[in-house]
Amino acid sequence: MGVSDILGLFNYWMVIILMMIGFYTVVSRGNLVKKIVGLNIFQTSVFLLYISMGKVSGGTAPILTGKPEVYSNPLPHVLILTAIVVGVATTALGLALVVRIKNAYDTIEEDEIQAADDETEFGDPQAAEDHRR
Amino acid sequence: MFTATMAALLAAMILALGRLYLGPTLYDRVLSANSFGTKTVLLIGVMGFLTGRPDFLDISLLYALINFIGTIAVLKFFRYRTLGDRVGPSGDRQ
Amino acid sequence: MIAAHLPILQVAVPLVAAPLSVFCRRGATAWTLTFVVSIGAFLISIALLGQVLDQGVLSYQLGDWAAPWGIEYRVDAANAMVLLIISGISTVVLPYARVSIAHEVEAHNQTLFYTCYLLCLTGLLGMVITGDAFNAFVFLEIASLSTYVLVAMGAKRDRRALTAAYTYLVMGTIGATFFVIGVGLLYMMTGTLNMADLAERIPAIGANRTLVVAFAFIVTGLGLKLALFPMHLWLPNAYAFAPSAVTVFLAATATKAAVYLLLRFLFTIFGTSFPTFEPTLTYLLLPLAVIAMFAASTVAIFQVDIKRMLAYSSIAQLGYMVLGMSFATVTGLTATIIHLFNHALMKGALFMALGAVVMRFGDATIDTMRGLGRVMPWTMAAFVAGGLSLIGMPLTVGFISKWLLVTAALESGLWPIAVLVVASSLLAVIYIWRVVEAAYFEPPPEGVTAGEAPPALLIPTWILIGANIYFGIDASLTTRVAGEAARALLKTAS
Amino acid sequence: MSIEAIINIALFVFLGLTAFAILKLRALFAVVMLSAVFSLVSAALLVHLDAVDVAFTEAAVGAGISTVLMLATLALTSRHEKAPTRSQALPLIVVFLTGFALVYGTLDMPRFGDPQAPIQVHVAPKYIADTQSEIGIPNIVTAVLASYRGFDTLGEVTVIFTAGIGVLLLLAAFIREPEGLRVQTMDHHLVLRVVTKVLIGPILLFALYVQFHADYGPGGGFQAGIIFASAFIIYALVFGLENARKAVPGRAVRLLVACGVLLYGGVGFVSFLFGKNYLNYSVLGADQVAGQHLGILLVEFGVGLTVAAVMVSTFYAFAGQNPPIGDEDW
Amino acid sequence: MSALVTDAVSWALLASGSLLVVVGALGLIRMPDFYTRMHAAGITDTLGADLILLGLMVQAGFSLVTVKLLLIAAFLFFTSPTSTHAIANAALTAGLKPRVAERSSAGKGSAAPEGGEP
Repeated sequence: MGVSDILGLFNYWMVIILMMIGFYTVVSRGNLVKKIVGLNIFQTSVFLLYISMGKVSGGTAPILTGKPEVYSNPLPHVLILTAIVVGVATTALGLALVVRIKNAYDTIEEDEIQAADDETEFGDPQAAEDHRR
Repeated sequence: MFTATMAALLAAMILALGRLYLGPTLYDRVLSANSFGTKTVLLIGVMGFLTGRPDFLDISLLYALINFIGTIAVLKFFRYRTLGDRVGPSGDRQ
Repeated sequence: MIAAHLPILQVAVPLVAAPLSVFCRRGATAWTLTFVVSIGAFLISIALLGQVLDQGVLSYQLGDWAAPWGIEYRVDAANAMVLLIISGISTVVLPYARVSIAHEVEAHNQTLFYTCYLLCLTGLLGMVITGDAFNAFVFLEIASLSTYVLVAMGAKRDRRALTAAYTYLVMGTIGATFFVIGVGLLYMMTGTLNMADLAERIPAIGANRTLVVAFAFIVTGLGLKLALFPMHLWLPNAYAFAPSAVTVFLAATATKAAVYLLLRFLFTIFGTSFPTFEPTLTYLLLPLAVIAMFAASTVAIFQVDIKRMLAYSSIAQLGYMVLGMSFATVTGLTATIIHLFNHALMKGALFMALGAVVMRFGDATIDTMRGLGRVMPWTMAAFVAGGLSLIGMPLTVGFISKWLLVTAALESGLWPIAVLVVASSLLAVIYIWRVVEAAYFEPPPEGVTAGEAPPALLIPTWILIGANIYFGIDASLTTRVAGEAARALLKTAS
Repeated sequence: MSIEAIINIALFVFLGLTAFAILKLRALFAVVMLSAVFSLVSAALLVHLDAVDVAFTEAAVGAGISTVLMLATLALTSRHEKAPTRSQALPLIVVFLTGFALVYGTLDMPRFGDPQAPIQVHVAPKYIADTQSEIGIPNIVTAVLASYRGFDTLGEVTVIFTAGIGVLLLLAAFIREPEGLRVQTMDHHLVLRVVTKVLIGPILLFALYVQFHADYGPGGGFQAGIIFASAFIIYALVFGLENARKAVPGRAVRLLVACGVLLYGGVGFVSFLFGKNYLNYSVLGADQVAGQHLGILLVEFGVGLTVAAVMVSTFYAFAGQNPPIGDEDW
Repeated sequence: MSALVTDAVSWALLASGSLLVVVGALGLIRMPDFYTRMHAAGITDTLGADLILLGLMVQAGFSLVTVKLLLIAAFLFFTSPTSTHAIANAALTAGLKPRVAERSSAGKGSAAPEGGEP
């Protein structure tokens, strides 16, 4: 693996690092808003993956100029435009749910919600604790 | 020359990012985010000239707009704790 | 002339009906529109299935752009069958939903609820019918987003519906994002998004690490969506706390669409000759399916909430479907596809019966079930019939599925698996028996008087029970179509 | 190394730092600001990678709408994250496994910028070669988006429609009744009010420009819709939500949401009358190019309508909630 | 010849703009408290940004690009000080005190008086 390979894959590796930071934020954090932010990062880095693969060296934006030019691939751009919309739709719904959860539970921390749920299910928190063991 | 401007902007951006991370008050963060946004507007502008297709300045214009709205939203959030209308006898502050 | 446009009408009609329903001022009007559209979709799917059986694969090019450049709808026996399941269940659920939703969802949300329902239907139909990998993602997301909202509508009864919806949203989005990463890598290596074109180009590339990773991400992403065993955590609460009619619809259709998509990607796009195809099926999907069958059924036995018990049972049943596909034989796939259909019938009926209980008593815990055999005789009779089908009694559809599955296992020379399939049915006997015991051998609590569910709930329930028995006695039609679908997926001549 | 490579690396490093800071910080407010920055930087990167349309959208969505919605959520919930209590081992293992799988997958990838990569030689060249003759507009992205893959875009509009309906279903019941409550706005912020008043007109003009210039430059219905909505949002922020509701009532917005989808879906059906397949715009005009042109204009308008209406109605739903935060929190 | 002149002018503008931007950013990170940081960032940013945009305009000559640059410059010219003003106002009314030697203890406690608002 030479220098050209490393440069040629640098974008993808950086994208993967970003993806994994986002993914880790989602799965490891207990705060519901933070999870949504994590999802956003995860999705945005997928957008960068698609767009990186569409780039052609020396190419330019795929808007015809009338002159013979090299254009970058327009198809990933189209796909990602759609994906961005999906992303914002998910964010909006997720946040709406968070607002409702806050209204219903008075907290947006996963473990406190879990404790409240266990309490409704098993009566008192102690029994819930026992049940989990 | 564009390269030098670009370098200056990137350096300024990373400094603003540092302030955004460090805080300490929320106002510092708004300020640095706003300043970061302005630099991004400039960066996109210069980038267009660097690649020889400077006709995508619409994006810069949009950034400037979004940056402004973001700042106003943040401030409204600060001052009234809600993006809607602050209501009730408590008013905006005691 | 219209016959040529049937594939697009299948999706476009509910899609356009969704915004139309926003204009309805009353929930009842919106319901009527939804019901009419659903019947229309059902008729279209029947016609499509007929066309496919007559003429073979149908292809419809949207905007008249030729296939790899434009988006193509491609209907063969496999997706025609799934379309039929989705639109059929939707049509049966809606009369049930009218009463049940009026009871379980706030009055001011009734109209938009049906808009959301239509969107869910659109998404499910769209992701099944399409022949384009990215288009499948878009419609998958329409279905998922509307599902999150539909599940959250259960919050009027229990606030846990909100957290269930949130968990589902996070897990579902992770699944969808994995899927998109996989599709992106596929696109990167082949340059195309059209499924048929992908199927042609992938074998030509040969051994390639990027394709292997794409394969892994698509399987994982869809696995999350279909609640494949260790990735099932979102499902039980989502089913338990959603409004009853939504639970019925989701249990019978949503995971089925994901199973179909997995089948399509595994068999049509990657194909049996793909390097990681064999090992994944034998060493990953098969063990996971077996674990799901036992673990989920065991957990189901200890559930207090019967809705959640059935949700765990669904995870076990999805195990059967994945098991069938892991054999990669015509019989195995036939078993999977026929179980898609049969499971929709039995789980639909069971959840409908429970919905009637929830409507009367506010919940459906094992405590509530005490003495219900006398209180709600018809509802409980339906529950017992559905339960027998779930166990796999002869003369019910459950038996047909299990029979085919066992045959497929024996055909592949895996007799221990065949034994395990039969053994896992015993677990189903236990958890169904718990309910039966409470309902028939315990007296109803003080003050509970006999009172049957309204006919609007009972009739759809019994229609599904009737279908359970009809297709259990005469399975020739379903086996023929499922066999056809299996052969279409395996690309063997029929 | 060329200057382009350096910009590329620098922007990626920025993104990495921002993402890491988001993971580490527990002040949610800072997290939201950083996520806006993340969006801005990734949009700059997208411009650098020639995806001007995408950059346009990402900035409007990520730094604009998402940030405003997140701020609204923070205003209604809480602004501090608890320290994680659970074990982080399992998530870490899952994430590392996924990451390594992906890195393994990169090894056989075509290198960045390779003009001979499969995606540069199979489907896409036709779009670049034929857009001028078949669709007749210079912006290839718009051509593919609205015509070649127009059905995806119909799906996209449906997705945003779903989100709009979903937010209404979830939050509408909790929107505060306006009667009899003292409405407080940013009235005393004289500077803000003057500047906003001056700016709203040009912003709306800019939205129209983006909407109808999509054939020639970056932009389109989606971006225009967001800009249009942001004019309303800024008006509501400065002059009060009730005043904005007076200008555009919630019910009207809800119907507009539906109208956009109907327009897009309806245009598709017109092709049936001429015996063509769904979403074939060629029949709309005298010749193919004119028809495609008109079709794209119509569907882009539908997209813009729905997006703007969804954004406004979502903002109404979030901003109209009762804030549970006490003053002493600050 | 004229090309040389425009280049020189534009470079001078770009260079001074860049310098201001960097200085402002340094101030943002190095100054001791919020108000001084705001002073550094707010003022230099506006001027620096407009200088850079002016430099680009000189490069572009008379074209649509210049018009767009002019719009951006005008927009920043309006919004940038407005934002800074609004942030300062918000900080002050929320009770964040400037770090002033000694005398600051006088008006401690409640937020700035109503009259302090514009």
